[in-house]
Amino acid sequence: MLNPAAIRGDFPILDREVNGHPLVYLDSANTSQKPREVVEAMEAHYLRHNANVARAMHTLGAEATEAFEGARVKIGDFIQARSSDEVIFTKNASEALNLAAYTLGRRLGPGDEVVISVMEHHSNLVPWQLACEASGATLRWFDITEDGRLDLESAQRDGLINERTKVVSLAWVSNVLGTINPIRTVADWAHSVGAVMVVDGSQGVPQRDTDVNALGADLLAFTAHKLCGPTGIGVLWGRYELLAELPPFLGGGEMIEVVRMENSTYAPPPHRFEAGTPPIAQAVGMGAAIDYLNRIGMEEIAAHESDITARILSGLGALPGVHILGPCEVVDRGGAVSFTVDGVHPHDLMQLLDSRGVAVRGGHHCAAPLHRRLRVQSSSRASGYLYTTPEEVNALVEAVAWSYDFFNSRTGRKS
Amino acid sequence: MLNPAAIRGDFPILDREVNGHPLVYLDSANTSQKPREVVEAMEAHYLRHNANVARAMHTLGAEATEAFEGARVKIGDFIQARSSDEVIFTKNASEALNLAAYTLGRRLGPGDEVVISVMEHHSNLVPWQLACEASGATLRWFDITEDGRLDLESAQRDGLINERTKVVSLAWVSNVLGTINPIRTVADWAHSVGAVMVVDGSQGVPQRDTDVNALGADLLAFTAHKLCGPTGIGVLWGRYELLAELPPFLGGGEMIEVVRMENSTYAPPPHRFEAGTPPIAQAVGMGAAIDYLNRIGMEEIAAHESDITARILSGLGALPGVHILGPCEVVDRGGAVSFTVDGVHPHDLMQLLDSRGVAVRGGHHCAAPLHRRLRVQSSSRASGYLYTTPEEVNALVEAVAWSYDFFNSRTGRKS
Amino acid sequence: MSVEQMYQDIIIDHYREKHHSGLRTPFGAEVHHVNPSCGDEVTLRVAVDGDTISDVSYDAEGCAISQAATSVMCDLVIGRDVADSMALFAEFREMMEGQGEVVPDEDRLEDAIAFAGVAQFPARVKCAMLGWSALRDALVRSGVELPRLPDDKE
Amino acid sequence: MSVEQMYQDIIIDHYREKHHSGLRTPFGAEVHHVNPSCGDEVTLRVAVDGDTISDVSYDAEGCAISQAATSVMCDLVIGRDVADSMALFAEFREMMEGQGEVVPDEDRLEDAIAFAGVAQFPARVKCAMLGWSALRDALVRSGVELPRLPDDKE
Ligand SMILES: Cc1ncc(COP(=O)(O)O)c(C=O)c1O
Ligand SMILES: Cc1ncc(COP(=O)(O)O)c(C=O)c1O
Repeated sequence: MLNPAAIRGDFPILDREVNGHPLVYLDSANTSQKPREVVEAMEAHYLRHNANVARAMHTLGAEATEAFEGARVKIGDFIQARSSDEVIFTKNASEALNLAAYTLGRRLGPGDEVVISVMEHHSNLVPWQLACEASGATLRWFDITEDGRLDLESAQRDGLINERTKVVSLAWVSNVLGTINPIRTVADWAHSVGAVMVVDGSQGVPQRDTDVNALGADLLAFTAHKLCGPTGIGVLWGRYELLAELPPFLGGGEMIEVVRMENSTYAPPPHRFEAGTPPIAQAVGMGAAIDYLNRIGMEEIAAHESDITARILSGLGALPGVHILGPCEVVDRGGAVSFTVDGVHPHDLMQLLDSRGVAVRGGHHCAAPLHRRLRVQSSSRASGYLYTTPEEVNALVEAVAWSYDFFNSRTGRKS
Repeated sequence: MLNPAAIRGDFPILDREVNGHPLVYLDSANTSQKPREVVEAMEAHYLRHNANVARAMHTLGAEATEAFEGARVKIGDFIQARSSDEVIFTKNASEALNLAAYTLGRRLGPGDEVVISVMEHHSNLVPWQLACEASGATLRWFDITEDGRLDLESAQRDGLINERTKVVSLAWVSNVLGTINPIRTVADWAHSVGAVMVVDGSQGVPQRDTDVNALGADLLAFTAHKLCGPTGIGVLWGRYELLAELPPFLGGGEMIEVVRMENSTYAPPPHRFEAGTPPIAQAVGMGAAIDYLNRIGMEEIAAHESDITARILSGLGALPGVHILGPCEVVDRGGAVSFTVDGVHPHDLMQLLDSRGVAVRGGHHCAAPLHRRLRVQSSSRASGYLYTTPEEVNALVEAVAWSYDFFNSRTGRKS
Repeated sequence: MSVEQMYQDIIIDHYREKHHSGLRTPFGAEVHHVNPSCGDEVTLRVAVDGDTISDVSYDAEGCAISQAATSVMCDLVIGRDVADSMALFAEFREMMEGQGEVVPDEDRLEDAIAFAGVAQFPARVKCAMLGWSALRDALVRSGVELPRLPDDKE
Repeated sequence: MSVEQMYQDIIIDHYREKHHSGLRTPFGAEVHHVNPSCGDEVTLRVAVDGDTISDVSYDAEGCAISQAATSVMCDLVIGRDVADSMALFAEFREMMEGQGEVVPDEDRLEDAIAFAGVAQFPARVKCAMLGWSALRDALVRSGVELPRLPDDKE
């Protein structure tokens, strides 16, 4: 069992007070906090080893290149990639998904179909809208069931994935409902019609042991800042044979082979997709974050997530006026718990909780169509990580109860 | 006058020894070193104020948002933008130029022309090749004169910029030749035919006082890691009215207004162009770098660059077998000094200099067509910054002379 | 500033019974504004009669701050002339962007002074401005010539 | 390891007079390889006769390491059978990727052992491999069945 009390010592920010209360940070699905060693790894890089990579071959350049490419190897190992050449650095998960959509989009035309789901984050939705718009392909999507799971049955009935389908792109774990999608099942279906399976692993990779081969993905996007790493860096992993077929996306810098004014040829993956100076120090930081997670153990982290999620679900579920979106049991369920509170808009709830030191997110969490589908305009979301304690869950539950009273038992000046 | 000896105390890496010699870092046009306060600003951000921006409205989220948007204001002021809404954060200058090329590319069609120059960095060349390829437009380019300046005369004679020209994109300062291009003149010409003027400010902004309005640019790209800031962040500045007309590029996250499964509408600039979690800590670092530069003064920095460049030019120019590419006098000239040494390939020269602690870059510096135009396969490049001292220039000159001898007076085993 | 002080009774009251809510005819222009970060939205109509705002009606969904601010705004501007309404807009915005340092004029802003506390929560300023921004946009679209206000960006 | 030790006389000699340089006919396949980071490039032709590499010719531009390594390689493989040449490729690569820890077999690698020092400069390993990689690629393109080597990526 993981010991969050010990882990918390690695995260100085968790000692902060907010509005006179100890900080209770339950917005980790939005971005995670960073352990000191991750920040120090970047500091040491900048102050002792900083240089540009690949192009700079002096001693500092060699050190920086080794650190940068070493991080690529760590990341490849972390997700059990066959080779680190399958790991492309991007600026975040969104760029990774756009890279997928722009390059796969070049193969699309009228009559082709792209399949996503109604529970996607905008970053796995808007890029496909843009790709379909540009190519004339059609965007289709999985619906969800009443308990917030992917509706495989209606999809099957409607022939959602069929011989016109060229790409299927799904979140591994929903950032709103917490639902863990049956990627393998959908990937097998996609592959049976020759479609490429793209997976948005933004919420899955930070919390679960990841094996890209077992998952069934052809491309997998994720982001460092949600897994104890820095902002400014994400990853698109891809099967090498697929990456080797894809055209370039961003041009410039070292993504080339031969450049003439008239035309250019391009480097093999991953460099083909990395234009300009890459996020060097951020790769170092992401590597340090992965070392940190590995030391604690992804199995332990996943078990802790389940424990914390169960506590949030039962604590909030017992309160009057609280409605949980998505699965209410920790079965095929990740750690994001979104909910509404009668009479208290999420925006106001966020503010009230913040006044007691509790940080949650309020809004549509970049999943507006899902909220529309659930017939709520917006929701509040609590999400923990390896440093979250049961006591923090209690503080959340108490603060939500207090907020409900604050709005619903106020009499106002005129009454 | 700027005092590099005092400034060096802010850069711990400059105390390093390399191969038993004090580090002489003359690869600043590739990436600059970072003062301690820039690194510490990011450290403080990660360990005390870290949260996602915009979407997170709790206390940490408000702090992070203020820091992030505050950096945008600093950057806008630094280049004398009318409003910080004209400042778009990207991952580097290359993404900024791709953003320009992809969005302006949507307006291009067969018969239209895009004009660049033969001295462009690949990052201001390949994106336009891709945009022309996708749209059917034609890519044309300025040639250079024998002394390495933009050949305005032949361009005029050939009607290079004409009523078919839709975009002109030029480096402000060449990263190989050091040439400072007459942006204002070319911008006026471009504007007279209704073309958009894009400027690659990667080498100019770090070394010179920048006023986007005086420059005549419509879009200006630059990158933090060359101006004492972190990797992982760059900027595209644009005239607001132009940005407001441009379609989105990367989709997802907070770049939206209303998202439906069927279609979406987009936020106004700059957020329209910032998909996903932005480089938050990096913006904080870039803001700190700009504070640092402002404290020293851009006028002082530019004067110091001229001084160091003059010393490099005269020191190297006096050596046998050394040939300087580009202007040999510090007139309309930035700080990159590229050169070849008879009998010593730049790759080997780099290695030999490194053995004496001197870091320069060898290769085509991401400007392969320019090297082909100059009829050299590659070159070596020395480039200083505000921390560079005259003594370092001496060390460079001595090391180059030694390297020339090393290769040219070796007898070999058989002779 | 505590959150209890921010959520003044006036705000809660307006949130509960939003004055002038519901879309009405006739109107000169209709706009739809959203706060993309939280999804708050408002559809707002304005009717202008000569120099006077004769009606503002709206359909809105969002937090207590945005809803109450829109309700208070309607109380203030319906029946007021356009120029003075825009002067009020400027005064309200000045208060909201003043981070709590601007002393509002209660005679002018009436119930709207209840939002002074919100100014100390920068993330919520957008909420308070949502209805006002929509109103201004609707006036522009209905063809009214608007005065240039202090602090306008362009 | 000093830079003087790295630039062994053998390397300088081969750099000055590149053996087997210049493109020749007949050939079975021609390839063009570059090292994108420094622009070193080689156009290389291979002729295979039965199981034997009957000729390798090339036109190359680049640093002393890449030029000398290609020159030494030609000395080694011309007239050698394909399988053994690829075994040499593997031995050379093992030495180059060994960061100075692999003791090379001089009887097998001959002049190529002069590159052992280069293995301590990771940035230069690509230079030393440029000609060898081109050779291997050219053999593949000329339709020869190549053995799978230890450490091959896929
Ligand atoms: C002139 C020029 N343009 C563009 C770039 C690309 O900048 P970045 O690597 O930050 O994308 C550079 C530097 O590498 C440069 O010198
Ligand atoms: C499911 C999902 N996809 C994509 C993203 C986008 O990640 P990023 O903001 O790093 O681009 C997020 C997080 O914001 C997410 O939760």
